[in-house]
Amino acid sequence: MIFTAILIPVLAGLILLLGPEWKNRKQLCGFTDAALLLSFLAVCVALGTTKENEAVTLFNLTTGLPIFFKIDGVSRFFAVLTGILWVPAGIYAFGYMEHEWKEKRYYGFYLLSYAVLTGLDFSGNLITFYLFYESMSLLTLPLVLHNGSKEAIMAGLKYLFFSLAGAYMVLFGLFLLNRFGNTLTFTAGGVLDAALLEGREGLLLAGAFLMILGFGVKAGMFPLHAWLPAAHPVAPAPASGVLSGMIAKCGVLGVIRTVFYLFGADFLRGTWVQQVWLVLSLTTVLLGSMMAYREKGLKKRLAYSTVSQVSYILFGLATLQWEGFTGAFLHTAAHALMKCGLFLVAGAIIFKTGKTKVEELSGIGRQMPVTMICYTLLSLSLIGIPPFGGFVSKWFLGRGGVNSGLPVFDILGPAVLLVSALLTAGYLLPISIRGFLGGEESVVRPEKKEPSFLMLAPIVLFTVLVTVLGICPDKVIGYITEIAKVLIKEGMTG
Amino acid sequence: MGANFFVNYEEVVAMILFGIGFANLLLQNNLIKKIIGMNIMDAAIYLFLAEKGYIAGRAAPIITDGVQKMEAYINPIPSGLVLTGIVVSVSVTALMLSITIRLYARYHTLNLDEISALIKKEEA
Amino acid sequence: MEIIRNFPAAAILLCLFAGIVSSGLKPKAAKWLNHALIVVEMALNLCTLYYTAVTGEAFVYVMGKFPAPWGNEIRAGVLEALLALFVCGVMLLSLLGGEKELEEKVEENKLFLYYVLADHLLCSLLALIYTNDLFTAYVFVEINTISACGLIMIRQTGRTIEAAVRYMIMSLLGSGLLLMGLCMLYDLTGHLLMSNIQESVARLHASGMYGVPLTVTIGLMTVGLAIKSALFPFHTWVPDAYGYSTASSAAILSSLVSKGYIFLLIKIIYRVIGFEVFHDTKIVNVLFLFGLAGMIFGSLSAIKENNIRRMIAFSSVAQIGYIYMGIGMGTQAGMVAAIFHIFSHAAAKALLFVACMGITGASGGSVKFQDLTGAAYRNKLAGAAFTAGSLSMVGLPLFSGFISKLLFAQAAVQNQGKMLPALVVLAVSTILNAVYFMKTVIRIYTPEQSPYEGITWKNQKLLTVSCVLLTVLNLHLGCLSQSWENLIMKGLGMFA
Amino acid sequence: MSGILMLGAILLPILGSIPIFLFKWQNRKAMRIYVELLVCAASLLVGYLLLRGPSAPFTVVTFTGNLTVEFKIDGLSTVFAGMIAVLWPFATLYSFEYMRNEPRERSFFLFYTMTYGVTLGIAMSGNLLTMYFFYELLTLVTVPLVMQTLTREAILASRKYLYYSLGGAAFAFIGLVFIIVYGSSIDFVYGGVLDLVKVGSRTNILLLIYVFAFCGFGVKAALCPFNSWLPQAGVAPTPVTALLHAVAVVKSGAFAIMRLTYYSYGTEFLKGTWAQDVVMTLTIITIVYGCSRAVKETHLKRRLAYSTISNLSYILFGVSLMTPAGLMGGLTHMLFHAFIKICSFFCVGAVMHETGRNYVHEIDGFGRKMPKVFACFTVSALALMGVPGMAGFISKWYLAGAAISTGEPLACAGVAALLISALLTAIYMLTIVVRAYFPPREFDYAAIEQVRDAKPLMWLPLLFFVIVILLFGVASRPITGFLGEVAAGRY
Repeated sequence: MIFTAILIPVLAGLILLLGPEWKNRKQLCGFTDAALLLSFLAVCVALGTTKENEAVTLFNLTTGLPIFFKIDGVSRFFAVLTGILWVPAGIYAFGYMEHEWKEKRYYGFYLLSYAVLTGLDFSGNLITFYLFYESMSLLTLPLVLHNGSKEAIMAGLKYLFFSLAGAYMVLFGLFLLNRFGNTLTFTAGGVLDAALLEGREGLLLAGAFLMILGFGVKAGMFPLHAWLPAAHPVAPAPASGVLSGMIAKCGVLGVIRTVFYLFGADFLRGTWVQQVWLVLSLTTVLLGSMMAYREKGLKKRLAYSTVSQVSYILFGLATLQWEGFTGAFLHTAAHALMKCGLFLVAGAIIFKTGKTKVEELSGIGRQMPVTMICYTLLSLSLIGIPPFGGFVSKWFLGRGGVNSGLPVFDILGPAVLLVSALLTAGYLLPISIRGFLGGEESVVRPEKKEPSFLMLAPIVLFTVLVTVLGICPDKVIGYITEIAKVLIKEGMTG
Repeated sequence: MGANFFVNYEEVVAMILFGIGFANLLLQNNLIKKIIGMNIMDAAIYLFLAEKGYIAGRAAPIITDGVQKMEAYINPIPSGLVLTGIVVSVSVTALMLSITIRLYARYHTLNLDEISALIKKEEA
Repeated sequence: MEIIRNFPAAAILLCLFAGIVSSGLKPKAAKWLNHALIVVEMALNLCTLYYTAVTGEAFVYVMGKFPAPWGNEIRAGVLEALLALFVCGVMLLSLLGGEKELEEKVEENKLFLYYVLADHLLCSLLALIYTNDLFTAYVFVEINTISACGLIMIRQTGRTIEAAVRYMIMSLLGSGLLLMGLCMLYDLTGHLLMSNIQESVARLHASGMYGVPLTVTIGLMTVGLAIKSALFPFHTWVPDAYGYSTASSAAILSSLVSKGYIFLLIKIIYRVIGFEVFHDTKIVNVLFLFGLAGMIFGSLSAIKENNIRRMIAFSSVAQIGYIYMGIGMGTQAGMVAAIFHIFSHAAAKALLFVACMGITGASGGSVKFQDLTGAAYRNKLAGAAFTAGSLSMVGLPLFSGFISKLLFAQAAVQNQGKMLPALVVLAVSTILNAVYFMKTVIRIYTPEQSPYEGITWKNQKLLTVSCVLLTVLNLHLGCLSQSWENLIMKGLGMFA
Repeated sequence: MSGILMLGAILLPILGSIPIFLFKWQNRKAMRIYVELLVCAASLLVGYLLLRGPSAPFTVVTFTGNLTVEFKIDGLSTVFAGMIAVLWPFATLYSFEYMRNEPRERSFFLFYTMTYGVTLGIAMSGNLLTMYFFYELLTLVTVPLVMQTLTREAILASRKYLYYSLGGAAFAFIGLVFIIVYGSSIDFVYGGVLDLVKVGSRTNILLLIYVFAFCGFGVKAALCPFNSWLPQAGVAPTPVTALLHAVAVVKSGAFAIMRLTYYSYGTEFLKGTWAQDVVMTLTIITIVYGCSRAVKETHLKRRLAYSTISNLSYILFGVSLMTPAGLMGGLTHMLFHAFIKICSFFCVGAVMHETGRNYVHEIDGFGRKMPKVFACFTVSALALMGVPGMAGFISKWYLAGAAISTGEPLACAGVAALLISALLTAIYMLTIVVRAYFPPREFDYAAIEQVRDAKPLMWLPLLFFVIVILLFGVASRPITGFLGEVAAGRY
């Protein structure tokens, strides 16, 4: 079933890419929509029918290198999240892509990307994960450079090469693990073989660090974050939405798999790797916020915000503590929804008014009231104000930091998070304020420019989901705690 | 050393002459002087040989009054070698001179460097 | 079979008489006499070779019935006979190859002189090879010089005469030193026959007397012969002498005459001084160093040269360097390599000079590189032969050059102290060789519209024969070197 | 019997090529059919020989003493000869189309076919001397191919190629002599033939000579700093660049080094010495250097040539690990890189042949106009980068695995170099792909209206290579298993 779930979007995507031009745009959208929904359905069925940790082997690359899938808690979480993001963003694209060129190509790659993401979520071992991870970089490239401007192509290449650089760092770790681990299959608690490891801890730690750094590239972690503010803004808005919302999280998924399923949290706890990782993530949190604060372009500001926010997640993971871990997962979900929603809003503004700069947006709230209300709510969530999803996740992240028992970081971490939250408010809210209150003298009777239903519905959906996540997070927290129990033995007192 | 030096003064002279001849042959630019140098060099060798062949107090190995002991005569072979050498030297000298004449007839100079320069000019 | 013992002496005398007779003959007759003579010589030497190889020991022929230590002797072993045979063969092929050029370029009334000189040259070479008497060797060295000088200036242009003068001057310096050396040696030992000198030298060396004079003597003779065989840095006369004379002269001079002197030196080392004594004087090290220097600088000069003939001449300087490096190795293996290289280089260099004539002939007689472009298409045979010669020089497998290189390297490996410099210089020199020879080959194989007419093999039958046979000789030395090596080893064994 | 057959397989292309030159061939088609038949016949013969398995040594000539010309088939020869035998017929098909409008076709096919025989000779050599002999011969028969166009550039390139190759051989020669003197024989024996009694205390000098010989053979394998001939030799027609300068000639260098290291000197002797460090450092430098130059280069063929430089050093890096696993990694990469690089070269060649465009910036939008060619190019690019599922990944996997198993810091640095190089590979290959498929928005397709896709003779070989690349990528176990056996000396 997993295989089918991947195959459906692949086939649909290939039909679109290799097939002739579609005369009727409606049919094209309908086909894509059907394929997306069908794929999501297949994923859900696969989740329902496949047993936990049952391996579905595809083939062997070479001796000892099987490509296989299996489903565990983390896969479920990410698979569902991917679907929730991918389908609405696809629907949004039907509205948005009307003014773009080469729609067929976009949908084709969009579907293919969905397929590789599904594959990524279900990967049962590191080599399968690596295979889909690299395919993801390659297949999302056309989404980034879609509009074909010089800038977009350059940004696309930058994205590609940074991603590949990250992937190759991962590969180094992969080589090491192949030598010093029992297996490459994701196993809760790690695969390292103590006997083989004897005396080579330093090398292994370096490998682990490289892998974290490598996956961190996708997650926009300092110092390899430069591609993100370049690539996310130039892509079409729905693509930016899923890039920030989901692709960046794939880096996070990679880090989770590396740390908790290959090396094991115990191996890294208290080592220099953890320290450096914490420092890097906190630096990124602060740096991203500050850059976002200074940035004038709306989408670019959101991109920098992504840099900052994804590192919240990394910080949570880096604490290697169950509360931080829970916070990280929550923030993964919440940020995915929020940031995707925000990008869709930005897309809607561009689509309707063509305005891309922050200072041009005075009075926009009166032209697009529903859109901007959603924007405001999503912003509040991102800042971390109750009762939205962002608050819950940051609460856990903060607690994770405080209770981590790490010297310095137990104070510094939460402090940085707070400062960054302040900055977040600083760069998001003025837009709302000026949107609703400013610009009176210029427009006397603002004409309504609300986007079409197709575009508005996903935005509203994300807003609602974030709110729901904020109001009743217990189910999700419980689910995550189950996962954390297995992975993190220490500090599970609460 | 010093004593030997004066005892063997003929050899010393021969060597000095050889050096003079050698240097002339090598370093002189004038063809005729070169040939003269060569002759000096050869003559030095003949001197050396002749000196070696002569043993004071002995006679030439020409038998006039019956066979005497070998100790009575000098060694005749060096003299033979000198004669042969002279023949060789003469022929070589003749050859060199004839070439020199040819060159002089063509280029009106005996200086080898000048001749070379003239030849280069001629070809260009 | 006993009659064969007379053959070496007969061979020398026959040449002498043929030369004298030729001086009264018409050019054509002189030519035929010369060729016939060489064929007869080959037969004589072949018999000698066969005889010595079968009996397994060298024999001595006493001239004029005076017994040693007073008389004059000829001594023939395997190596001498082999070299004599080889010299005759290469000489014949060189003369055949260059015959057309001779007839075109040499004045009609002087052509017969060429063959007279060639006869005398052969005579002196054979004498140098066979003689057992140092002073005889000196005399024939001079005869050799004079005939070679004549061969150089047979075409009377300014260049050739100048080259002849320079050649003469250097030769005279060399023979002067040689003569001085052997006079002193005579003074020290009281003998002129090689075998007797060796005994005395061995005694002197054992007693430790006259150490310095002995070294000086050896030095004088070595330097003298080194000058005559154009060891770097005494090579200044080479490019002119080989570069401007006729092709067959150049071929004979570079592949035979200089080798005659080297062979004499080897004989002096083995039969006059004694290998151990020579080795103890450290002169080997000097030879080794100059050999290495020659290998590099000869090639470097060749690379800079814009005249194909002079380039080949400089290449000879480099190759002579190889031989001296082998001698300078101071081991039996090095000596074998050096002697093999005498053969291999003679075969290749003669081929190169003859083929070069074919190439320049198809380029309006020009020796400048820019005129040679595409010459191999205008004269296919000469082009192919030149390529074969070049490959042999560069040391490609199948060709003789490869085997010499192999022997040199093997000898070097067995010599601890000299291994690294020898190997590195060998490799570098191979690269340099490749640079200038392959540059030429590529140039002659680069097609170009040319004003010069092509030459087919029908217009140059003799050249064809010569090229083909010399190429075969090269390949033979390259592919079936085992028997040659065995003969050389055997011959060296007879020296002692 | 198999001895005669081996000799026959080597001589068939060499001697069979002579009629190409002797006859005037009024009918071009007849000549092509003759060439193809000749090549196929030789390939079939080789295939038959290889399937029969290892053979006893067969001595042809004895030079002097124990120096003989000898052929035999063992594991390593099987890999190399098999690779050559598969690639040659396809490349020949491609070159028919490519050489259609080029002058001097006859001389091209003459040397092209001859090279086949000579390369087979290298593959089947039974001892170091024979290999050296064919190695030198290879230089000679390939020089005319580089010179083919006879432009000034081509002549300069061929000269440089010649000097470098012969120079390299001169140093390799020293290694040969040392094996003659210090080895128990000159035959290829897995594990080496050095006679340690003879060596005695001269270890260091032998190691130095090994480094010399490594660099000497490394000239053909374009080891830095002896690599500058390879990009320059790209002036040759594409079939030559692709088959010879990406596969036959350069891999002969790598093959020779394998022989030298594993079959003559022996890894026992070399492992853990300074010589190993030196050669490994050289290969690591080359890996990174080649890639960085490729990124800077804008001429398509030269870019690929630099890529070749880097990839060849992957092989050499594997070899320099001095373990069976390392040799296996090297062999795997030798085999897979051959297919990948010949595929990418042929794609580029097709572009140059059809449109005459040579530079990266000239191929905007070609992806649509030449879909087959660029689909193949994309596959080869991904394979070269080492995307899993393609052949390139497998070989890198084994190389890196072998390097890490040694546990040496330098080997780990080598792995890092592999990865850096993979990134650079992505940069120089994917920029081409991106340009071809995603031209800038304002790009005018009318400008490349007349561009046509390659003809069947050109893209059929491409298709074959792509299938092989994918096949090796997903189902490599039989072949890697075999290579593992070979590398362990068990075949």
